[in-house]
Amino acid sequence: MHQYLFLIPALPLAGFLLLSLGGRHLSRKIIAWIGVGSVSAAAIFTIILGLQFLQAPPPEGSYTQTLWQWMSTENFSCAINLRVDALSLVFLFIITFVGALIHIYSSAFMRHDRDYARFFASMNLFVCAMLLLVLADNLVLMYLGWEGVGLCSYLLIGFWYETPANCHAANKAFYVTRIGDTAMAIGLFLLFKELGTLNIPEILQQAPQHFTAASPNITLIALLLLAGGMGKSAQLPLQTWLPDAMAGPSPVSALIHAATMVTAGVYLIARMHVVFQLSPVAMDVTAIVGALTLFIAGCSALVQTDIKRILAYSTISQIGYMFLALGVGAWSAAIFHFFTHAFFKALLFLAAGAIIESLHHEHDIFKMGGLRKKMPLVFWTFLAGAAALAALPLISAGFFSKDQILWYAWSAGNGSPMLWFVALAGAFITAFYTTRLMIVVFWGEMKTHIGEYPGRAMTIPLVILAILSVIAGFIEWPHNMVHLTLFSDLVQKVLPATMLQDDLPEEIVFQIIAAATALFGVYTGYVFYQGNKALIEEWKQSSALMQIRNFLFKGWAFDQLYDALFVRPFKFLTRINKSDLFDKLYNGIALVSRRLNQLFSISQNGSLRWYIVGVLIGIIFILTLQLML
Amino acid sequence: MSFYNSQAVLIVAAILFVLGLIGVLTRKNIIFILISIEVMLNAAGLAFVAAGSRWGQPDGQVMFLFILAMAASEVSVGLALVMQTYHQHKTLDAEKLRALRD
Amino acid sequence: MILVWMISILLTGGLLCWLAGRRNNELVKWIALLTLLVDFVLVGNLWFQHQGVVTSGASTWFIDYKINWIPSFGISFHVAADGLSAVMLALTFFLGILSVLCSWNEITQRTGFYYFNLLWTLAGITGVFVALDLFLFYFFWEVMLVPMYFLIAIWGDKNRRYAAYKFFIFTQAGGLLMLISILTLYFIHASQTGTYSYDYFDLLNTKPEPSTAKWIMMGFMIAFVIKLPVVPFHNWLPDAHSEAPTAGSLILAGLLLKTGAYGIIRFVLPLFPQASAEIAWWAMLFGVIGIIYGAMLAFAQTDVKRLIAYTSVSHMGFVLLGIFAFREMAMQGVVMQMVTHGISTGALFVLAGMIKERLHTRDIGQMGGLWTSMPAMGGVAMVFTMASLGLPALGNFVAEFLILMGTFFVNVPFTVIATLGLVFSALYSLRLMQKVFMGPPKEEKHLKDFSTRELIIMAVLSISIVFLGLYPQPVMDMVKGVVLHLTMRS
Amino acid sequence: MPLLFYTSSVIAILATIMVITRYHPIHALLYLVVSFLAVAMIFLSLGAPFVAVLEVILYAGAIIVLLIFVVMMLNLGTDTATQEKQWLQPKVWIGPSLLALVLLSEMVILLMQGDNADMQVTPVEIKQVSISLYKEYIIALELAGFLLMAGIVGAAHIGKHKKKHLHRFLQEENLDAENKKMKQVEETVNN
Repeated sequence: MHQYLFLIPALPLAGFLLLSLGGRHLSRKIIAWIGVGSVSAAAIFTIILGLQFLQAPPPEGSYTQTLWQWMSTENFSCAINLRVDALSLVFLFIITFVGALIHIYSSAFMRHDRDYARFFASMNLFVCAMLLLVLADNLVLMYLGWEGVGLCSYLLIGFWYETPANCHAANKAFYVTRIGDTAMAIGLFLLFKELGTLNIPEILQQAPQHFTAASPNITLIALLLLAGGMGKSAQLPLQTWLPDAMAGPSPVSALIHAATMVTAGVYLIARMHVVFQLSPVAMDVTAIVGALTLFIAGCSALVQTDIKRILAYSTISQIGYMFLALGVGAWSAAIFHFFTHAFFKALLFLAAGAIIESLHHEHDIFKMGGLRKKMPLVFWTFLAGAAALAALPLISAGFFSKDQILWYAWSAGNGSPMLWFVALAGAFITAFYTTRLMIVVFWGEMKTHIGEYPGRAMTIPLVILAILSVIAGFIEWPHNMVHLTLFSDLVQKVLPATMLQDDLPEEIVFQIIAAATALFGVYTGYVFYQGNKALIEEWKQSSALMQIRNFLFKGWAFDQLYDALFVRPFKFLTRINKSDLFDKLYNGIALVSRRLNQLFSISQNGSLRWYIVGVLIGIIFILTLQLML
Repeated sequence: MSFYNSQAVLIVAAILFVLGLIGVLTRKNIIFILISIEVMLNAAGLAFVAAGSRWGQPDGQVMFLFILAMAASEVSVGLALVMQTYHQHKTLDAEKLRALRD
Repeated sequence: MILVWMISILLTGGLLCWLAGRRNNELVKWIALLTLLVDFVLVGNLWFQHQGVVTSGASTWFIDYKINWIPSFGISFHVAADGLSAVMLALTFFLGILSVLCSWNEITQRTGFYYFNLLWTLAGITGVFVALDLFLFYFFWEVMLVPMYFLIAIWGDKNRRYAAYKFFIFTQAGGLLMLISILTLYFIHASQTGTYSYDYFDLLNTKPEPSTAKWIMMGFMIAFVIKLPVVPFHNWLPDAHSEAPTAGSLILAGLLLKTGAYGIIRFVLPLFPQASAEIAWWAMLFGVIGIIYGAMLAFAQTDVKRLIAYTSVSHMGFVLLGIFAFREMAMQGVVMQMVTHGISTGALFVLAGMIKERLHTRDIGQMGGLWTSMPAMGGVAMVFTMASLGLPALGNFVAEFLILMGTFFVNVPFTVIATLGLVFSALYSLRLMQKVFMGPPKEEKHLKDFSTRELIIMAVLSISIVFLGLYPQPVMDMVKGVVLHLTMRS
Repeated sequence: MPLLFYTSSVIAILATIMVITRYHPIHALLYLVVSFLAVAMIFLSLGAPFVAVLEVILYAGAIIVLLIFVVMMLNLGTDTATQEKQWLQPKVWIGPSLLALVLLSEMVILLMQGDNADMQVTPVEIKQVSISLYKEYIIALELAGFLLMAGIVGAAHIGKHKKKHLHRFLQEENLDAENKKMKQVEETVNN
């Protein structure tokens, strides 16, 4: 089977090529078949491959397929090599499976769009690039996938390019992630300089021998890679692009900006875990970045009114959890959260897309309402996703993964009570804004007339994802409950087991606190938005609170800050120098010679005697010199 | 066999040259300018011949011959030009012929 | 001998075009196209004969052809090709064919003379890439310059005179400095060995005093650096590129700039290893300045062609940076950059020309939303803007990645700053894309998408940039011998 | 012989002064002849009889004749003299003359600094001159020949009386005039 590994990325690529080259001449039906079919086929291949992998794990822990030599010079050589191990397998599964569902959904969602072919071409290209990212066995190929998904994200955010705001959002996404990518590129250079290879298995093998733990270089490498991850995964200093990226169609938000691409940073760090483990500083930074991000983004999600922006901030926040888990060394917990998050967040976005489409592209949640009765299917699926997001205990996938992270935030080797507390606060906030979202959208009275109900192609993916959002957590239970650790067993073939600190309180205490926090969050949300609505109205009168609200609404004003710090100075610099400083220099030279020409041409007045006097004075001058010397 | 002060000859040549130069500088009529140029050439030739005599070499005289040839062709071309100028512009005033101006 | 054929085919083809231009304009185009196709086949043949031959230690030259020209001054007609020349020749004829194709309908006046100039410029460029006699090199250097001047001055845009003068004065100033250096080297060689020779291999053995060598090298260096161009000397480039006809911009960006880089690699480094090592730091500094400064200027431009022109300044900064790292990897990257930049920027200029044909403006402000009416062009433009910002899987990435990684070993701060150039390149590339193809459509007027001819041009360019991005190894193997030789020496 | 030299020098200088100060061109030319003859005498006294003869024949003869012809052809007479008188104001000539005198004084000073030896006049034979002319200076001689040739051709070409260039609108009138002329000529021939 694994000799057909290349087909997994190649199928979507073929889909992309077919659609981009011939898309204009194909009917919508064929376009949908190609677009959905290629990804579905890839998903089927992945599942077969996965089953084979699970049944008969390869002795070296991975399947490898070499396609061709990419470049080779001096001591550097890298090939187009595909490699599947347990970690990539998890990602492969999510990308192709969730990807296929989203493709099915979008075949209906985008049915009226003029650029149907372009949409599926970009989506297929994205899937291909994302697959390359996780299948790459060297960092250069991974960088290819990394930038490739950035491109597709750009293309799809700006899919409705005729609205300038969408283009700005697309550009912003590209610029901000590019900053991270550049840092990552520098990290690659440094890594290559130190180790002489960019092959991932070799790096993982050689790094511990080559670097002493906590040496400055390894810290630098880890931090640079982390910066790359922060850009792609919208973590703290580089998170500003993701809320704006919601300008793209909803399936795009579901696939790229929730389930897959934004977790590339998580994948990168998990992939390079050896490098990170060697550098405690980088681990701490990762954890702190994750904790801060989850808190900051969660706070922003509290006050958003655009349904997709709420989900976007919650995505940032959930990825913050993953980073936190990575930072404390809870590798498998991070990946597990990625796994469940992919289902429920994709579900939420798809459901939100269905709502938005039914309500004539209305994004504002306060103009929705009362949809519980009108769109029961969407309501129930959304509820499943929201429960997972809020981590309702035991009945949602999100609980199992988030509970693990919360536990490890305190107990893992790098954990600390402080991190745990922030994560707990985040959990409360999450539950609160999820409840707010649910209540405002589905309860109350209807404010907008429903246009078109979602068709079957849209509801089936919702149902499948909803089921998964509930049951996906059951494959991994906390130790003290049911001893079922299918997921971590699989992932720990690649990632190290989580080290626990000694001398810890009982795990059950944390679980109860976490569960209670989530429930308390839901309760508070209920109180504010359903039980005692007057409180909010009262708060709206207070200017101080409104200022805080606006500050949070603007995403802690990071955009304004960057605008003042970087964007405006840069634009100013380029504007004043538009006509090129050096041009002035050369024009100055030209001007001087022209002036000199004018000056000397006075002497050329056509008078013969004048010229002769000139000659005479010259002779006298020379003779005088002769006499003087 | 007779003796001269070699400086004296050259000073005479210099005086003649400068006189020619003054002519060139002060006169406006092209004919006079040409005449003055002849004087200057002649003075130069005198200096050559004097130098030749001083060293007893024929080179000075040879040079005079070349100067002569040059003066002849110069004056013939120059006079042809004067004629044309006069026909076209009806003047011989060098100050009025300023086509060389920038 | 095959090299002589290449040049003389171009020269005679040019003359034929001129002659035929009096009778039949259609014929002229076919003659020009045929001429270049023949040359392309020749260079393809050369390539396949010597493919994969990595000569270590032995001579890296495939072909070496030398006859006396003016023996009393030690001038010979000495042409030779190694891997580097082969790559550059292939690029020359490839872009040459495309330049003929893209001026197919654009040029309607004095067609014969136009193709004469085009072919003669290409002949000059070919000569520059193969000449191994410094006098001959200088000769071709000028041959390349003068027809280009006419191309800009006659068939250019509104401000063409100014641009042509500027182009000519800048490059000529550099050329004259180079002539002085060539002559100095020639006389120093004569005083050391007693024989007068302009031959490359003879002059390689010349060892001028270190202080003298520095000055001689500066003469060469300034000439090449103006052509490249490097920041303080780049001002001719935006004007020339934006005013030239499409094919002119294509050749300028794709080939003429590369002669500068080629000159540095072929002449400056081997002739003055000591001196070039001494200025390496400064050269790299100027490379980095060029990367950032060019990118910032490109971001500010509102004229499409000017914008693209400034991106060339930025990209050529990488070339300078890579050359003076003296690393095999960086040098490989430099060669790749020369090839891929030729293709990608050339393609962008061709696109700009096509847009101008349709909209009759180069002002970005008057464009917008072109994707709606011209989706194919939008897609192709996307490919090349992405190439220009160094997206992996496209050729430019390979080049820039190798250069930066090679340079990282030598000078970390510069590399880091140069890598930041990647962010800037994203800024200007996406700005270009957004202003031209995205946003609300400006005009209701229906614009025609690609014609078949245009489609062929762009398809060939796109395929080659993707191919080079995914499988650059043939090019890298081709120049490996040369690069090894160079980096060993220095 | 020194006496010959000094007297002829004085004559030459005086005559030249007269040349450059005359208003009437013919007067100036006549003084020029005197000046040339005096210089010829100096040549003689320097032991260069051949050159002296050439001076008389070519300068005082041919060139002067050429100039006189031109003066006559252009009919430069008293009108020119009065005009010259107007032109030659002190403010016109004082400045240049002073400059020229500065030059003279500098030259004289330089000459006085130099070779002060009394020179022995050794007459140089014509034969010697001829030999060196045709031996060492043969190329220069040929070039002088070219120069004279060019001078002749040039003078002939320039001196040719060219038709005035007429604008095409004026050509018709001109043709009419020519036709009339032709008719007149025919008539006279017939008569």
